[in-house]
Amino acid sequence: MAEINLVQAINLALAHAMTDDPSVLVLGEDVGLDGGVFRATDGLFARFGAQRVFDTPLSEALIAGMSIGLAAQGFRPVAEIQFTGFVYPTIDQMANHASRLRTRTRGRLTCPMVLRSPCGGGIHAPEHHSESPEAMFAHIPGLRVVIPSSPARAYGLLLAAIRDPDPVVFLEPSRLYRATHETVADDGEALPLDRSFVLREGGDVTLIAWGAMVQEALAAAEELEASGIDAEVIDVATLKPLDTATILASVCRTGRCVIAHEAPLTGGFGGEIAARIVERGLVSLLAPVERVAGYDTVMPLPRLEQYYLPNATRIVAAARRARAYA
Amino acid sequence: MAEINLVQAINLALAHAMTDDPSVLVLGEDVGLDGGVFRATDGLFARFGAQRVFDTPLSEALIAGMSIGLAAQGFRPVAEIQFTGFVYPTIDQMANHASRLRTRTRGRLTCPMVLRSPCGGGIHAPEHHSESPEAMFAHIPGLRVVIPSSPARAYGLLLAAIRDPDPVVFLEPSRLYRATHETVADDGEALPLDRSFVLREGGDVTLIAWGAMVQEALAAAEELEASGIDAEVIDVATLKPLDTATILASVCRTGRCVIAHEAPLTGGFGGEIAARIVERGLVSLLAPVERVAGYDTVMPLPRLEQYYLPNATRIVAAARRARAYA
Amino acid sequence: MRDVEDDVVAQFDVRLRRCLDAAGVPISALPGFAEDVRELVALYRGMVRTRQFDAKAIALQRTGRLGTYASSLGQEAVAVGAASAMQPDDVLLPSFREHGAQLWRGVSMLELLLYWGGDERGSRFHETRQDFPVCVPVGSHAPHAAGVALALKLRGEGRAALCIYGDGATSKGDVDEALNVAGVWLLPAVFLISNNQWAISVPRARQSAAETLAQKGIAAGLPCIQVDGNDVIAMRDTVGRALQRARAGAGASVVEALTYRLGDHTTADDASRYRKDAEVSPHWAEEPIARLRAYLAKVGAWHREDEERLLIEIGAEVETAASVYLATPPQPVESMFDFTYAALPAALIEQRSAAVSEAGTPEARHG
Amino acid sequence: MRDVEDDVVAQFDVRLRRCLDAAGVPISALPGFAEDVRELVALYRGMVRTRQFDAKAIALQRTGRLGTYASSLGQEAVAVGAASAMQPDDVLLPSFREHGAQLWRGVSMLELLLYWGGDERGSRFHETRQDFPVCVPVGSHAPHAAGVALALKLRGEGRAALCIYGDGATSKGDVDEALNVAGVWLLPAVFLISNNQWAISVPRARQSAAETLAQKGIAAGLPCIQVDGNDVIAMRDTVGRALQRARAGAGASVVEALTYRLGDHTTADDASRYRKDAEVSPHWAEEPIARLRAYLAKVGAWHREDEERLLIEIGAEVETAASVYLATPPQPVESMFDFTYAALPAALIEQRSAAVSEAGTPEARHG
Ligand SMILES: Cc1ncc(C[n+]2csc(CCOP(=O)(O)OP(=O)(O)O)c2C)c(N)n1
Ligand SMILES: Cc1ncc(C[n+]2csc(CCOP(=O)(O)OP(=O)(O)O)c2C)c(N)n1
Ligand SMILES: [Mg+2]
Ligand SMILES: [Mg+2]
Repeated sequence: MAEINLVQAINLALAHAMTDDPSVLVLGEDVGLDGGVFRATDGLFARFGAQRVFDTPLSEALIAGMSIGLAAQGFRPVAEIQFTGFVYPTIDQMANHASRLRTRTRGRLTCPMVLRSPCGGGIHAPEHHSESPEAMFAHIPGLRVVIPSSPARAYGLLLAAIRDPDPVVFLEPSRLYRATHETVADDGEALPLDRSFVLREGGDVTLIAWGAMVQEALAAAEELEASGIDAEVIDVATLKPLDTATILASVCRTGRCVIAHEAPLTGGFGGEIAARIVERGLVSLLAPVERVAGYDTVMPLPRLEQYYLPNATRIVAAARRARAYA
Repeated sequence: MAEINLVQAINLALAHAMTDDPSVLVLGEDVGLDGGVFRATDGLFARFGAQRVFDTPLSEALIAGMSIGLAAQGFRPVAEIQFTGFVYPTIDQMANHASRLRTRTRGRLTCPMVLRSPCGGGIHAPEHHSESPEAMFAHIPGLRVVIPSSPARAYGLLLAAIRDPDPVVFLEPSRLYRATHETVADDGEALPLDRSFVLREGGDVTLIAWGAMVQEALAAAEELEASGIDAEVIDVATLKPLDTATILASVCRTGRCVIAHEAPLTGGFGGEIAARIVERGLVSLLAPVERVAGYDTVMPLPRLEQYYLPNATRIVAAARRARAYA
Repeated sequence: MRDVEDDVVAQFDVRLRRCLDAAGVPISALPGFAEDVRELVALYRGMVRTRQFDAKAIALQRTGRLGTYASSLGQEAVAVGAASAMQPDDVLLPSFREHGAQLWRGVSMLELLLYWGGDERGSRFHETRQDFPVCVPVGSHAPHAAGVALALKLRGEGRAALCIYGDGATSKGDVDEALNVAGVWLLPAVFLISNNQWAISVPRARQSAAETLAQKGIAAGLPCIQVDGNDVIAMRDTVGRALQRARAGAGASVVEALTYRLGDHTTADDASRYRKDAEVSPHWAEEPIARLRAYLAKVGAWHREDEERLLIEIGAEVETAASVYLATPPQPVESMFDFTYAALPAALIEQRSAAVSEAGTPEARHG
Repeated sequence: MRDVEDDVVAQFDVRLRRCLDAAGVPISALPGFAEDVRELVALYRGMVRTRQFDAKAIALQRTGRLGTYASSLGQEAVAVGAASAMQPDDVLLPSFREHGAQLWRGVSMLELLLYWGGDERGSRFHETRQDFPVCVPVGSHAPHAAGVALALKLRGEGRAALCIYGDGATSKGDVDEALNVAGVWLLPAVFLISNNQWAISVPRARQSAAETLAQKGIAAGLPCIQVDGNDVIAMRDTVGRALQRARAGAGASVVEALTYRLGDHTTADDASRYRKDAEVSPHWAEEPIARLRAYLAKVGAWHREDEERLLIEIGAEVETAASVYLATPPQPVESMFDFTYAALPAALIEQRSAAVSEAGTPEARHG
């Protein structure tokens, strides 16, 4: 078994799901012959044909809306939105319809669809290609929101998302598409959609992150270790529903925590996690919950993007602040 | 000076701004002859004519996008989105364009527009008419997000929003449109766009709310007073930028706080406020920050809506929990 | 902009189909199904049922026992004509004003009352299990219709999707996106515009400069046609042919039904603010029920006794539905949670308990 | 669906305008401006400038000194022809591939390089202060064009907005929404479709079943026309008439320019994955620069020396722009904050300080 990167893991999961279940369809812009601009759907058109893989016209609201119609009819559409900046037109369909079809019809019609999109910065992409809109989706009741941070977790979580009977927004950190490699068994094993992953255990401080920030958190943990600070690293992975228990258990042990995300600080999902920690873990808190996040500015164009994106250095600094807190 | 209600105050502010500044335009669905489905623009068409007040075709993305074009050309469009459930198609324009025009062009083009929309439940409205999407907008850098909770504040804040050189999302609790009355002087005085309002002082617990929940918080404060608990009530009013100082000052005094909002708990803006409190006020906290919010379910149809909406009773209970916390 | 010597590269036209004139007199040869008067009586009954239901719904709303309601007064032929052209296993995706189509398809009056009364069970639809619920965000169901149609096509089932929306909805971009994909993928869908000349206060002429709304389909390469929407025979015929074409694999089409909203936009609306009675009155002479009745009477297929019997029968149905509705207890509070996901996540289980115990003391809520 | 006896209620056609054939031979009488060869030489120069700039941008990208770049190879006549038809105070709202139009309008090569190099100052536009920056979210600038056009109309300025987008963009609903309002409000706007036959890997035929993309305008009641987009004379003439019509208060129109994307979609794309060389090659015989050069040579207005002189002149301009670009230091970190709002809110002042002090130690960042 060779090591594969994250985008290959996505591809593997898609192929596995399509093989297993003829109701799984793939649709989006350039997902056919071209195999997707990031190659996530590479080879699927050749393998599964024009009845399973659809190059749509250039219409994001349509891609989401059409997926709802397919899902209500019993298919399991996996739709790709090409870049993060173009998911906004899908919010109307996701908030007003996908997330509600089950409850509106008291379970008569359901919406087992997946909306995949790359997310985040760090690849020197053009304008509108590097945003992190996860908090918007995580605020919509009836949706699930998943962000993998390694090839194996991408594989297992995407399988789970496709098999889930409800709509899932699946955001893939484009920076990690080719940056991380891992051996992934194509065994069709799904991962749970409601568990965070403790990637590293440590008793001094909890680093909580998702997406590309998980790598930064791991790097930060290494750096902290060098100076004798033992960091626990949690990959949230499933923002919605949030696995509060795993987070709380860790923070209650360490008493200190840093939450890292790329999205702008204000209104980011880090606020939700911090709020839950203080709601249920106040007594254990030995220091303020630190958030290391994108600034409350528009994601800059590539030349300044490195100054915008949170990184291991900022996480380390925050962890040290938390440690130093009396 | 007669007392007026909140929707009349909106109307007064619009008329005032249009009189003062010929670049102020009003556009939206049914804002002309009909005067808006809630009558917020009543009489403006008759008074200012077809060159200032525009009934648009039924296209929300267009309303937002066209406002951007007008604003870039030096007009000050005040756009109405008829009901909350229909603001989602505007997010693309607000996030990808309105909020960025200034920074993308290094200040060459700017976007002094206001996007008004009713928000919230409690008026037994049809499906999709009762949502609270403020957290989505408050996460977008470059926007301002304002929610008034009384006629006078609606008047002063809307004037400020119209005069502000940047895009403002202005959400009006439809439940309060006709429920609250106040004497409002039509003096053209704007209120600041970066200050929260302390509506009631108290030393035992801080109740933080916005929109229709402010009335519930005030009612809760009354109820708490009866049992000897002295509650401070803060109307956040401007969610973005958030006046953290006023909130912190209060919570540092009281050591306890309850945040109330109608939007679903998870990913709601209450998380952001709680996070800020714990970031900067941890030492002062005598109890966990309580959030009283909508449940993480789809806003139910009217028959169950009263069981969904947070209310004074739930706020009182949360405040008591905070008080009882050792 | 044009010179005569420029080559014409494409040409289009839009035609109008009519069968009966406003007085119920045939204008052209009637379609085959009209030879069987029982078919026509069924259509008549469907329209009367719709109108009676409508009247009751408005009465309930006026007395505080129903929520905001959108009447379809005067537009019954669009909904009934279209629905009657469907096969049972076709899929209907209606806007919020097509009660006549829903009733024809087997949605019960009770279900409709529950929905408009603010109870999710109203969209449960026991009879027509694949039809979509009412779509409130205008036009946003058109993409769903494309998805449904793609599903039907992929399964090769010879079924079609029928999506109905208003003149106002034609301004929504998602509708255009759906038409476009339906065109390029040859989807088995029919997009039916119920052009009642108003979108709340915005008259048709201020909604679009398009000479017809049918021609919205030209942008998607779709065949398109106008039809007299107050002529239920023409409606059934036109939508029927479009559906047949779709089921046969020949692709989608756009039908614009010309009708008129005789009432307010909804019970929350006051149309006198923006349109004059003088504009409305002439349209009463065109309304669909009297028109078909006139025809039926002329061919000797409908008599006063038939009318009386029908009104009594439907009146009883409506009253029964209303009393069952009024006697239906609200759903339990936990129902707010139980359909959010297939299986309730842990955090929601906690919230549900809290909500249920909260609801236990409703008097406290108003304290 | 139709019967012969149905009345035709509306009729439309789409025409195609061409002036020069692929070999540069006039097909019909040339428009007036073409009598002045200096005008044609200016258009020629504009296209060559665009192509040279393009080549340099790609070279810079290939060597890691520019970001992802969208070449306009083969499409120069669309951009240059359209821009040359504008008045200086008209407003351009371009997509991301209309470098030729931007250059013609006075955006500098340095600005373009800065933009594509990832520096916001590239959209500062010192010369053309009301033009919109490049629009990356496909089609989302069409509503802006409607807003700009409304502004121009309200001020009665006799100016017009020109919005350019691709064949793919015609599938976006916001574009349809903008066309519709431009139609019903008689806005002074021209919507120019640069149909280069591909939207990344999706060929024109899979984007829409519409026989022409010009006919998207029919849905909005707009006049619409196709034009040979590799014929800069026809382009300038057609867009010029449409703009003139708009400025004169007669309303908006849709122009579809037929051209071909000779290169990859962007430098990040590999078109060989989805289209064959054999499909591309014939289009080289139609490209706009050789075509106009052939005409100019035929009428004796262009000689080898002219060509050499021009290439040297533009080569120098391009090289100078590139060196200034490469020597331009990045913006200070605080520039990320300073244009977010007119005045920086308190919380952002704190964040700015943090970012600035962070940026002080860039080596640490990669620790
Ligand atoms: C997206 C959206 N915007 C606004 C509304 C509010 N609204 C409800 S109905 C309506 C007018 C619809 O007009 P039309 O499509 O002609 O349908 P009709 O009401 O005439 O049946 C409007 C603006 C809505 N429901 N959805
Ligand atoms: C809304 C949106 N969706 C997707 C993309 C990604 N994307 C960039 S260009 C492009 C194709 C555009 O095709 P077309 O409109 O024909 O313009 P062209 O690139 O051919 O000039 C796509 C899908 C985008 N930029 N914006
Ligand atoms: Mg209508
Ligand atoms: Mg193209």
